Amino acid sequence: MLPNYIPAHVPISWYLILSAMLFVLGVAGFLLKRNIVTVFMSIELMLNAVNLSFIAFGFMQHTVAVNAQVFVFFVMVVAAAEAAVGLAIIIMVHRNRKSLNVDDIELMKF
Amino acid sequence: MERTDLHLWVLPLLPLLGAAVNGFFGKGRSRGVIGGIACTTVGLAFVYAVYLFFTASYAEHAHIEFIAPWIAAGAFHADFALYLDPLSMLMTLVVTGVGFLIHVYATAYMAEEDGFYRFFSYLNLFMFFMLTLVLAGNYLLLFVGWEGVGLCSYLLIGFYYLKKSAGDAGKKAFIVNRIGDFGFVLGMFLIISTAGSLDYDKVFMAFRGSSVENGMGPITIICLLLLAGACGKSAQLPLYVWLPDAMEGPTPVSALIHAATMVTAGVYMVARSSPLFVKAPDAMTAVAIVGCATSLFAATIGLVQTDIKKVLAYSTVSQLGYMFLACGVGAFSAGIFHVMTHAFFKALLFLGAGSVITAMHHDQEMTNMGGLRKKIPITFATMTIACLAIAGFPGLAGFFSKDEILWQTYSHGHAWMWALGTLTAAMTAFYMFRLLFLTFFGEPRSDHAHHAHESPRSMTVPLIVLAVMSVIGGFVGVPHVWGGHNEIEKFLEPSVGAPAMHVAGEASDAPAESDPTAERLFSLYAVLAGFSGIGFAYYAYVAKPDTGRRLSEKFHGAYQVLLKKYYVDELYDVLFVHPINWVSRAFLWHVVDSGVIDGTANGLADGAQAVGGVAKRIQSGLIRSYAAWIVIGAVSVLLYMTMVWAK
Amino acid sequence: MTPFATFLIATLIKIALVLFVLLTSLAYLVWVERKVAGRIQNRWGPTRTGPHGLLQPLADLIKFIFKEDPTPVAAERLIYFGAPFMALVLSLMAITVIPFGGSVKVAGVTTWLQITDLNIGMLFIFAATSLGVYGIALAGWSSGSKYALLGGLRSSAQMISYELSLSFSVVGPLILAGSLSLRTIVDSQAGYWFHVIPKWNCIPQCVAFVTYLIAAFAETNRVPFDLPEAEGELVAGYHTEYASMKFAMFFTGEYANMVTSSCIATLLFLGGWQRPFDKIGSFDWAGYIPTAVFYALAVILLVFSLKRARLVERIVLPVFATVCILIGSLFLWTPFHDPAEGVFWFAAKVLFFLLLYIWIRWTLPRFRYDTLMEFGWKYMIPVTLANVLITGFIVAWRTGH
Amino acid sequence: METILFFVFAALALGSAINLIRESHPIYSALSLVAVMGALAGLYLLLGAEFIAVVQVIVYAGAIMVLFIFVLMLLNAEEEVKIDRTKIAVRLGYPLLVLLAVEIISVLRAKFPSEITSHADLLNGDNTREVGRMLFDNYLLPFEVTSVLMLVAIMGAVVMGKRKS
Repeated sequence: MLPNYIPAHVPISWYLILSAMLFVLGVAGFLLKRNIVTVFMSIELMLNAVNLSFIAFGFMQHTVAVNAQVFVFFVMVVAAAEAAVGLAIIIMVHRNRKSLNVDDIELMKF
Repeated sequence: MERTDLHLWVLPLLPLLGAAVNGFFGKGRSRGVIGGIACTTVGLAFVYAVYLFFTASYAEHAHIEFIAPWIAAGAFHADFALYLDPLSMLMTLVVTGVGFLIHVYATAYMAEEDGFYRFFSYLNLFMFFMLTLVLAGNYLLLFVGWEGVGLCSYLLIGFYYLKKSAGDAGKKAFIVNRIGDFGFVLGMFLIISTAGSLDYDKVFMAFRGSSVENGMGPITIICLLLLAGACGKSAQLPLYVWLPDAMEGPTPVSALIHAATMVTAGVYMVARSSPLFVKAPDAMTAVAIVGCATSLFAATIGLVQTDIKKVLAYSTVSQLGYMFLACGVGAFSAGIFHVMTHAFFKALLFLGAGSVITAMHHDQEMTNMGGLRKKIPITFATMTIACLAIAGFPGLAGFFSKDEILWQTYSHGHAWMWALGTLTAAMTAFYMFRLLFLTFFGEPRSDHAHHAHESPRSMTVPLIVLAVMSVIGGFVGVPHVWGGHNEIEKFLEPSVGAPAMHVAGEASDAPAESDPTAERLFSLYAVLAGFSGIGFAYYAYVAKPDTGRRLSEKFHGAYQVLLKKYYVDELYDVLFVHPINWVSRAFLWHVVDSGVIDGTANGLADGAQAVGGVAKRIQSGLIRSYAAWIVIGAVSVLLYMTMVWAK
Repeated sequence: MTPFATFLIATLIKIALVLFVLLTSLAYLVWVERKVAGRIQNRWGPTRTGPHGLLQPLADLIKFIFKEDPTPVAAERLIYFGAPFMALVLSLMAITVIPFGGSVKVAGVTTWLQITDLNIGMLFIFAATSLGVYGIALAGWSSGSKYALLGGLRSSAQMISYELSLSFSVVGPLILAGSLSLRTIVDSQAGYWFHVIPKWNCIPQCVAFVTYLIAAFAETNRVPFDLPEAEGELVAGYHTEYASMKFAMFFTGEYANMVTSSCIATLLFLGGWQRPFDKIGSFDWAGYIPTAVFYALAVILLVFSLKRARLVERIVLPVFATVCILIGSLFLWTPFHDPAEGVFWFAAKVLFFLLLYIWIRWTLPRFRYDTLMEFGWKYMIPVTLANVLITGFIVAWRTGH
Repeated sequence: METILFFVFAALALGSAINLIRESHPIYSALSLVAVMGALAGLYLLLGAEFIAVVQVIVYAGAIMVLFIFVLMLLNAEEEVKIDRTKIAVRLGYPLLVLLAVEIISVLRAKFPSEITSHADLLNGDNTREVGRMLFDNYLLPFEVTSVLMLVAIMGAVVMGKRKS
């Protein structure tokens, strides 16, 4: 646990860059992973990266700090809903196609 | 001016309501219900019109009722506005009144027909459009009604759409009217460009100041174009050809649309535009010539027709010619007066004819009739009255109006037109009584005629009412010389002005109408002409029944020409129909349509297909490649942003 | 010393202390359970190792350490090894924010009897417990055996389901206290109604109290909710494949969870370290209860020792008795009494809950799995939600919003 | 001190994120994602958003990821098969990613010079209350909407889960 009275002196840009990296890694997961659940997880990773940048921005100017947190809160809620539905879909897919490989799931095409 | 307390909108709305109800829910309903709805709506409209006639104040300046904005394009404005002045009031009364009677009549006449609800919804729709036409506050709305009645007449002429002739007749009416409408539309454009508006009051205001122009000025052109439109709608030369064929429609339709109301729309429009016409004497002359020529022309054809409805059709055309003649010589009020009286007796004639036809089991050939006067006395009586009226028997409606027209014609210095008009009057009398005699006198010439029966009351009552109207209808226009006050002229004066003021300049040398002896004399001529016609008809068809045959053999050529209606239809076929057909088939269809248009369309389609064939590969169904595309997009956007921020 | 250094040292000391106390008490909790179980089932429980089997925990420990530790071939090794640690660590984590009493002043440094006071302590506990699932689920999955897998699935499902009702039933007291800091929550429960009934949340929040207990039982996989290790059907549930120390970790983790949940119950519903009795007039009679209790304990021990024939017991029990007397007398010494009293009451209440756990475990039968889930979703959650709503309305009405 | 913690958490986050991609077994990826989330929670704490930090742990790590792992166990997912039907993602993948990273970071560097540091007044953060207040008056409507969204999601999940194929 971080004690409360330590002053902050980490440049915001570091947080932002970190979040950028995480985001790119999420994209990478999306592009390169084959297991659909993992792809889904990389989406979550992207969401998290964005959340981090939200909080960082909010921290940069404390007038919006709380708004930023509320926003992140909403993002989390939506992510939860998304996970519920998405995983249900994945289960359905697995039931029907006996596979979790995104490349096997290609019926929705021309 | 914006007083909406008259609620004019009720008038057109009521029939529209009936049309909607009958059209959407009428199918399978009992005929009583349908007929009830149709008649009730129109009847209510009539009642309200009468109420307005007695209560509303529109005499000194027209009452304009703004309903809703319609078109607002830059400086140009056209609203849904209704316009009530003596002219439109009179027309409304005629339309609703006669219309109501004919509705009632039709409930019985059409009782055996299929598509009963269809018929009545069309009929109500026609009433709606006709009232819109009459009450419109600007030319555009008038044009809406104009086209609407055209549509309804098309639908109703082709009501027996299983009969090819009916369908063709409908199409013919529609197309011929298009020609006229083309002129009308051009006229409206010209009005916009000159007056900047289409609202009556604005237009008239704009032209009031302008001086009378001789030669081809803008006003003259406008008037001529409007005349073209009127010719189309009112079946004047050279566009009259559709009206005789329109007799394919059910008889009530012929009575309502092709005798009483719609065909008079042209006259109404000309009278409505009188402030323009009076500024363009050349156009007036044109109107007069067209009218005079048409009346004579149609009358001559009417002499020899044997189909009862055809005879009536041609007489209608010639009567319309009279009206145009009246307008042309500047006696607009006289024209409208004749519109009214004509509405009565011509409707009566048609309905009577319809009654005869039902009695004859839908046989329209007069050669098969005869001796019906015992069989169907009421019809006989009423039709006799009508014939007398149209023949100008003194004291009946036709007498006053026709007399007025002829006198005005002469008094405005168109002597030879007067002569032709009088001749026409004689012919009119002749062929009308020829019809009467052939139909009702002599011996039955077919077993249908033997077993004819009088029509039901709902048919005879309208006949009687109309007969009464044909008798007394004229008294609203009794000229001073017969001790009358010519109320109708005074009544219409705010709308169309007094005849005396018209035809500025050239009427000066003509004998002024303050010449009672002359006027009496001329009406005497007219009456004599009428009687001579009647007498000759009696001689030819009652006294010596084979006179007609002998004449037709003696003047065989002329007879054939008349019987074939001067070969006008054939002429038009050769001149217009066949060339147009050929051009359409050879060039427009095979080259333009199938070549250019279809080629373009198919080409586009093929192109789209080809592009799609390539582009569809993007939709591989593989999420990851979609993601890759998304990333490519993001990368490019960010690249652009970095570029922008670099500077 | 910089305030930060003192903070660090104090924290470290506290951590060490808490950890020691907790672990030993966990060990003896097992002993207590077995004893009670024995009594309930009309037998002796452990008696051999040490007087009254007091050394049993030690023996168990040694046994755990020296047992063979086979690893299934099908196991996902990394997770298989990691899971027990995860389970234990996560279950211990919650303890860090739990206050055992008021503040204490040692060597001029005042500190709370609590490893750290988070202003969102309650949420932190939730975080820890919600992570607790991982240990079990992963263990079940990684040991590569269908029993373990099913057990893991079951327990994770069960824990997820009951976590909801657990949190909901906690919300009530939180609303009343208007804070997430456990210390504030406890302070909000100070005082008495008519000098008799303590203003503990378990009275206004009785519904939440009951639902919390039920949910806590489910969370800690205790009877009647110990489906994960339903011997009949799943052998031993998620830790079927675990033996020796790894198993011990799960074991300890479970008992730690028990303790944690008991602590939370105490803090939220039984007023934490608040004493249950008001002072009569100015006479603080309740202040002497600890002393009395310890003295009584000493007396009991001595009596036992007289009856015992074996030499060991003759020696050992009096020693315990003297220790008890010492502690009891310490309570008469104010500087010790003031902080320690709170700890005493807190411990007493926690012990009460633990005994409740044990008692129920040896009294009730086990749920069937579907009925368990149904109960959780169809009864617990609605009831707790209703409680939250009503509490919220009442508070809003009282504060006039 | 904070800087150190930042680096620790950042390193943890990045490492686990990389591991998420590197691992061929979904469960390991899931676990590393959990680790990322934990690290992010720590960073939130550094940024004085302790409420969000804890919610991050509870909701993401404690609920969502548990759900993931649960599903993975349910479907007993095994090592992912090394087949790629999509050309573009495989061929363009790495260069694209590098480009993206470079661009984003360059933009960030351009817009946020490292002078801008967080300010301390937020760090004694007891802004849970503020968040709650904000949530229940400024953002009440969104809050309600999200609750409806949740309901819908639950229904959808239940329906799909119950359907027997």
